[in-house]
Amino acid sequence: ADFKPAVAYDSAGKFDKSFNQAVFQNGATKFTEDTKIAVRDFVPSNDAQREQGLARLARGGYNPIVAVGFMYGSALEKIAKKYPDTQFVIIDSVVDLPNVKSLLFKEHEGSFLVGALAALKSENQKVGFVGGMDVPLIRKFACGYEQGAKYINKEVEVFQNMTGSTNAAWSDPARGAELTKSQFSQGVDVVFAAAGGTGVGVYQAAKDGGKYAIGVDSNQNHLHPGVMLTSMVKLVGLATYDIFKKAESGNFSAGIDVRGLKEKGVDWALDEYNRALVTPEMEAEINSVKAKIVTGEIVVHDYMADNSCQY
Amino acid sequence: MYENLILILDATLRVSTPLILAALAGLFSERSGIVNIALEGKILFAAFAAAAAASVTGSVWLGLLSAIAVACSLSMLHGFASITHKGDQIVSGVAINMLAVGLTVTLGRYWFGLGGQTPALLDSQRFLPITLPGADALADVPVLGLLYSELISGHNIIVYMALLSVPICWWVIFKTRFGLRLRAAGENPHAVDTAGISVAWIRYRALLVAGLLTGIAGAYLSTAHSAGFVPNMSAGKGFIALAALIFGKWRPVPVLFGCLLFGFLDAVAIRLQGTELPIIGEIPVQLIEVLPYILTVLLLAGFIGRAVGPKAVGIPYVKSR
Amino acid sequence: MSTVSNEQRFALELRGIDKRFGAVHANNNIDLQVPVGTIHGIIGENGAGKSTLMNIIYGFYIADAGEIKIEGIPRKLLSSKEAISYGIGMVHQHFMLIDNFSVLENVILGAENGPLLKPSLAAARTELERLAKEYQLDVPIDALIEDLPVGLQQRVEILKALYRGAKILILDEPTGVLTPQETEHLFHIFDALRREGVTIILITHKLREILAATDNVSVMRQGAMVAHRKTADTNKEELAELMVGRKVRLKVDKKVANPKQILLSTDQLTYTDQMGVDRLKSVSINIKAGEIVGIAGVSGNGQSELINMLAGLLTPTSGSISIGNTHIDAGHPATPDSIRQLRVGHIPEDRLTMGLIKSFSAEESAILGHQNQPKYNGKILNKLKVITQECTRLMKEWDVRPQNPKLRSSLFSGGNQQKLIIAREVDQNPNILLIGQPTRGVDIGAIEFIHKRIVELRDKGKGILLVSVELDEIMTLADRIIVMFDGHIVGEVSAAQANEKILGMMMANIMPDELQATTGGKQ
Amino acid sequence: MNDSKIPVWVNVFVLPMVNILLAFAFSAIIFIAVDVDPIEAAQVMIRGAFGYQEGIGYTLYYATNFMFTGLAVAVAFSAGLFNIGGEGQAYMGGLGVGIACLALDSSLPFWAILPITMFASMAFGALWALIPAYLQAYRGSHIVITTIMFNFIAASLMVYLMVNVFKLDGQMAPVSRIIEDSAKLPMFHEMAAWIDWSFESSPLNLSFFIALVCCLLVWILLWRTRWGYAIRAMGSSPTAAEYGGINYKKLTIIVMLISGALSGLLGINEVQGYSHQLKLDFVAGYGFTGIAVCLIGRNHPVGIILASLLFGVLYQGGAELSFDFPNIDREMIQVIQALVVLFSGALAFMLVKPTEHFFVFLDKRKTLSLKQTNPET
Ligand SMILES: Nc1ncnc2c1ncn2[C@@H]1O[C@H](COP(=O)(O)OP(=O)(O)OP(=O)(O)O)[C@@H](O)[C@H]1O
Ligand SMILES: Nc1ncnc2c1ncn2[C@@H]1O[C@H](COP(=O)(O)OP(=O)(O)OP(=O)(O)O)[C@@H](O)[C@H]1O
Ligand SMILES: [Mg+2]
Ligand SMILES: [Mg+2]
Repeated sequence: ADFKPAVAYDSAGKFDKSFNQAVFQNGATKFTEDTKIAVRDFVPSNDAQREQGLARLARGGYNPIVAVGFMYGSALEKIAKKYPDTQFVIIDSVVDLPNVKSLLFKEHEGSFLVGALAALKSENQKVGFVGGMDVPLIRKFACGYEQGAKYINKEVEVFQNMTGSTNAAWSDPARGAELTKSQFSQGVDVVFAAAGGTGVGVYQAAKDGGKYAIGVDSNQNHLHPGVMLTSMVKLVGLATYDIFKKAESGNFSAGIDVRGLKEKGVDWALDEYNRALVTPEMEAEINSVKAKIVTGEIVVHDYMADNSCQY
Repeated sequence: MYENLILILDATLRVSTPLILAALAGLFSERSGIVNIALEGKILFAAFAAAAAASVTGSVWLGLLSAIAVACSLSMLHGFASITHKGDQIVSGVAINMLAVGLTVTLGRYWFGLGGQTPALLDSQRFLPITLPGADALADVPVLGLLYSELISGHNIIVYMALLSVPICWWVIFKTRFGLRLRAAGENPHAVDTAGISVAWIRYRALLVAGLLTGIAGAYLSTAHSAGFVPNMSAGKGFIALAALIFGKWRPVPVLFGCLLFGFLDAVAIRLQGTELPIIGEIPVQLIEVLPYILTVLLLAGFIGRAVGPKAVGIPYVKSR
Repeated sequence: MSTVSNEQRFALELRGIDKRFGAVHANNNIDLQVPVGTIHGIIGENGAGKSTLMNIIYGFYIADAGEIKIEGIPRKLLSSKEAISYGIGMVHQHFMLIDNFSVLENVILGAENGPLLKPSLAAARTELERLAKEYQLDVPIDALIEDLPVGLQQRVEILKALYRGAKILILDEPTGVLTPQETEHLFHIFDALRREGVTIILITHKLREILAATDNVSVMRQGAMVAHRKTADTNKEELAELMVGRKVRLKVDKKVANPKQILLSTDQLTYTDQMGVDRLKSVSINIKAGEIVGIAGVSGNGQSELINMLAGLLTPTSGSISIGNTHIDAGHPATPDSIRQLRVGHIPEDRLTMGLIKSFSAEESAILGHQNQPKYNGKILNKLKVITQECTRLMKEWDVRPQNPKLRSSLFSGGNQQKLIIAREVDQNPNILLIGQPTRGVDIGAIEFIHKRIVELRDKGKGILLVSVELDEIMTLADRIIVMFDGHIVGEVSAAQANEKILGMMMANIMPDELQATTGGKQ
Repeated sequence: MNDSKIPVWVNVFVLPMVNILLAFAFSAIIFIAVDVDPIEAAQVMIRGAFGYQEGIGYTLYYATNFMFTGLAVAVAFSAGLFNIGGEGQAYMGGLGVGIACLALDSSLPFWAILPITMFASMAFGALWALIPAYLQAYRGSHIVITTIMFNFIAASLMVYLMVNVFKLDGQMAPVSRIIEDSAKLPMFHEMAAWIDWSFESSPLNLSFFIALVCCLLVWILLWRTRWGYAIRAMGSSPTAAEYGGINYKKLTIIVMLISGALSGLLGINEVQGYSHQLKLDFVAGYGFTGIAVCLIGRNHPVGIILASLLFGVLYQGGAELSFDFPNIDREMIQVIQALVVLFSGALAFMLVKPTEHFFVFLDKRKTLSLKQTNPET
């Protein structure tokens, strides 16, 4: 009864249909269901409140505290120093302190897989990418996706669009739809959205246009069966669940934890909703690519390593 | 090339539709003397109402009706503050915008538990594209076929409604009694009052028309262009519409062209994005994104000279000497 | 003229009308009877409550108490709409026209006969043509109001009322904007209307017009009705006394002027406004020390532009102004500030929008234009004490009431506002004083006071330019009178030569025969 | 309206309070609608804002931002200019501070950096206001529209710079490096420690005092100098101002520069005082809220201080509230704010008439009773 875990979500909130929601559903909620231990949560309404929220949780005796999203980086650094006895986890960023676990994902590896699948599926040899806010993290998705597509076929053309450069870019499905339609009009027939709420518009456009779309972060295959080719899942929920479990049994470990395909941090989703779209050949091909990445035979370039997509 | 142009124009129509409706809404209210920076909030709330009602009742038409009802209610609030109580019209506009952002999400979360989103709408709960007669048959006719099947046919009903509303608005404003009184109220409300006509009632009616139009614009966003409501989905369209209104000097047809221009810019920007241009290289996405704003400022500053609005716009009407 | 018999029908009867605006008791228990088919004059000082009373009859304001009978039937007027339907029409002091509408559109506004405009417009066109013929009320039906001179705008207002079938026509100071000839024409129209059985209520400040045009006259003072007279039985002096409550002298004593050197001269001044309209056309005048130069003309004929240009508010399009050694033209524009430095004072035509700032305290308004003077400022901070002291002194010297420098400017009455502005400008001891409409909206008592001070200034050797639409005022004060029409100077007459008829003709751009010889010789 | 019989204290204090209370009453209805006990919520808010030192610190820290943007709106408004561009100007001001700090923090001591950063924040904010000001003065473009446009442009420019220029390699978030201690503004708890007062740590910092000084300076400027005279004259009556020798074009530019500079100072609080790095979206709507602050504060520095406190309480108390009540989120707080703007701003006159009638009624009763006591009057 003394175990009081907490999650501080990013400002998009825990129902963003992708990233935060994955932590909420597959992490916090699942943990509560399994253990009947309540998970406290917090959503900041502005930047200043991140630090404040973390401090409040720490002072309230919550432990461990998971901070979702790189935006928490500097706030967590300050608070973790102030509360050395509390254990913190930060997702998507690195905070180098003895009581902080930094959880990173190799989104580029997952994106590589779905990029490869997109190239296999595309009849026109043209695939598209629609990003949300133009930040390096999203370019990392795009870069991995491009590499995957080109790995299948050097001639594949990859169209990339970013929805915008402000926070609104995460929640502008109308623009997402327009970007997607524009790509379709240029011949694209598979599109991958890494755009938060904007993705909804991308998938809808794919549905309306009779094309294929790829979901992100959570498994979004169920949104439009027959349209959603697959989803690049980032298993943040699972990771959170693991951490809570470990912490509950007193096995919290600080340090950097990078999860790629090998560590089951990212993956592609194949379930009853997209089964019909993925032929056995494709499945085999993707699985072999996946194996090669896991063994290190294929090294996927990380955009954020050098801030460029040269590979 | 030609095909590309048609596709860009096609996108222009889709993107411009909410702008046209909202700008015409602004036209009605500003012509009657009420500055309307609340367009943004009205569209947003209407979009929420449309999606929420469509998803609960399963009928897109009920969604549209609720959107109109909600936008009209906000208009009445606007009127209550700025007509009945003679408050500052810009301030009540700002308040309505804030209210819309907050209340849509609060209610949405409480009702649907999806963090402010509404559930995704099924096809039966949306306005779907309409294929005009003969579009498929004519599609292969050179030049005209594509024009007809891609650009003219294949939009949802609201797109056609928006285009149709331009001549209707023109006719109402310039050819009817209501229009005459409306324009008079925006120019010289004292004259209207002494002619035995209630300025307040005219302005309220103008705001109701604005509510109707923004309601349709909102419904377009969430039930036609997209399939559901997402927080903040109006994304500045109300402000762009306002710019287009000024741009078109408060006249329906030029306003239409203003909206189409901004829509066109948007459509082109989407296609220009990420392309390497000779010499300049890749244009930063941010630059393309602000192009409509920069252009509006430039046009406001220079090419179109002074945009002189209705004389009495923004001034609460008070009987006096 | 007409005799009021006992069985006479009244078009309008008021009993005990009362109206307050906050603390102001604008109408106090007013009774009034207007017989059918007569012209009834109402006079009173500014703020006496005339417009308020008329607005009550017109249903624009609702009286706090009292009753109204129209054609013998008691009516409760709750809106202008009802008043119009009972046959009341009103031409307001400030015209109620939509500038960018055509005459036709203005006429049908509120009197359309259906939801569509087309039939209404057609019907109105026919009716207007009939009215125009019947009453000599010609107007270009399709012209925009903003393109019409004020005289025609006023006709549109009258047509509006007639089109609505007005049987009782109220005109609030209709002659302020007209030339004597136009006024004459207006009175002819009144006669025609009266013959048709229309009752007319005429508000004016000009006693002469009351005597010339009305059958009966009522006098208001401070919200109350103080007297009713048959016009035939009264005279100017009595009316003036009734209005002000004491005897008034209508003439200023002044010696013959003794002009000295030229202080200011203009050479071929031209001004084209933003709309491309030529407002001033080759205007050359000069002002000498120790004289008052009057500019006469119907308002809107370039006088405002001329005085504003001399004050540095407008830049000449071509031509030049010389003040002492300073030369001003398009290339060397002046500003209000630089003009003030040249010791030119300016009493603007419109005191409420230009002369003072309504929301400022009197003392703040009393430094407008001089706010940067060292005596009011330290290095950074204002010298508040000095500002208050100076304003108190001015108020004492000029009898501005209430004598409270902290009171908000808008709370002073029109006459007192005007006195404060004149005091401010005169107190700077300027060499040249530009005066626009010094007594517009000022009561007779204050007029007398202001006129005296202006003549005193002249006698001290100042050069004064006086713009006024009141011919009486110009003729009383000016030593030379320049008449303007459509932006140019029609001619000049000396005070001795001037009379109403001559000036009136010149204001209509006709050179009277008497003058041909003299001015011809002079030029 | 103000010539009425309503006593000054009612007009200045009671009516604004009643308006705010009305806003709260309507908020309460919405609270009840989403199953939250409004009284409990109010208690949480008040306790969160004032109940402990850190809360107070946060409240005042938010208030600092509102003072800057509120003053900015007020100065422009006094001159009759509606500056809706506080958001973009503050953003640019922060950029200026950030650049100055990043360039100088390792080479100069604090006392040398502070004037430079203050200058930078003001200069950047002012420059961002300059273009709309110029367009208004010389081209007649609506300042409301151009400043709205410039908000969008500033946001995009910032993103471009953050992503392409300031972001650290290998760093996830588009944030700059954290500035050195030498450039950081002293935090309030640090300053308190100098005088042996132990105050809980909070983001409250020196800029709070800078903001207070700005309030004083703005008051002096507007009400005690000839320039303020000119500004107010132009705002009250442009024609009279022109007559008074006040140059509309020049003054428009100057006023907007001052307004922009005040908005820009927000950057001091956010970048140098609180987050110690450049990041996206640090303005977070404070610019827009400044409009509300100015309105509720009746355009007067003292009113602005009080209104800033009110909004500080709403922000901080609201944060506390959303922390404790799962049904309440930041959007709910925005609803309260919107209602406050609606009732205190747009519906500010709603209660004037009834109040006036009330006092006229009181007046009549008084004169009546006077008459009864001494019948000869
Ligand atoms: N709408 C109003 N609100 C407040 N006070 C008013 C209003 N209208 C008129 N008053 C006041 O009522 C009084 C009478 O004004 P009214 O306009 O009737 O005078 P008037 O006789 O027509 O004067 P003028 O000759 O200047 O036209 C004045 O003291 C004026 O200040
Ligand atoms: N809106 C108002 N509110 C309160 N008091 C007013 C208002 N307008 C005028 N007053 C006061 O009412 C009185 C009459 O003002 P008004 O302008 O009617 O005077 P007036 O009779 O026209 O005087 P003058 O002949 O000097 O112009 C003045 O003492 C003035 O201070
Ligand atoms: Mg009057
Ligand atoms: Mg008066």
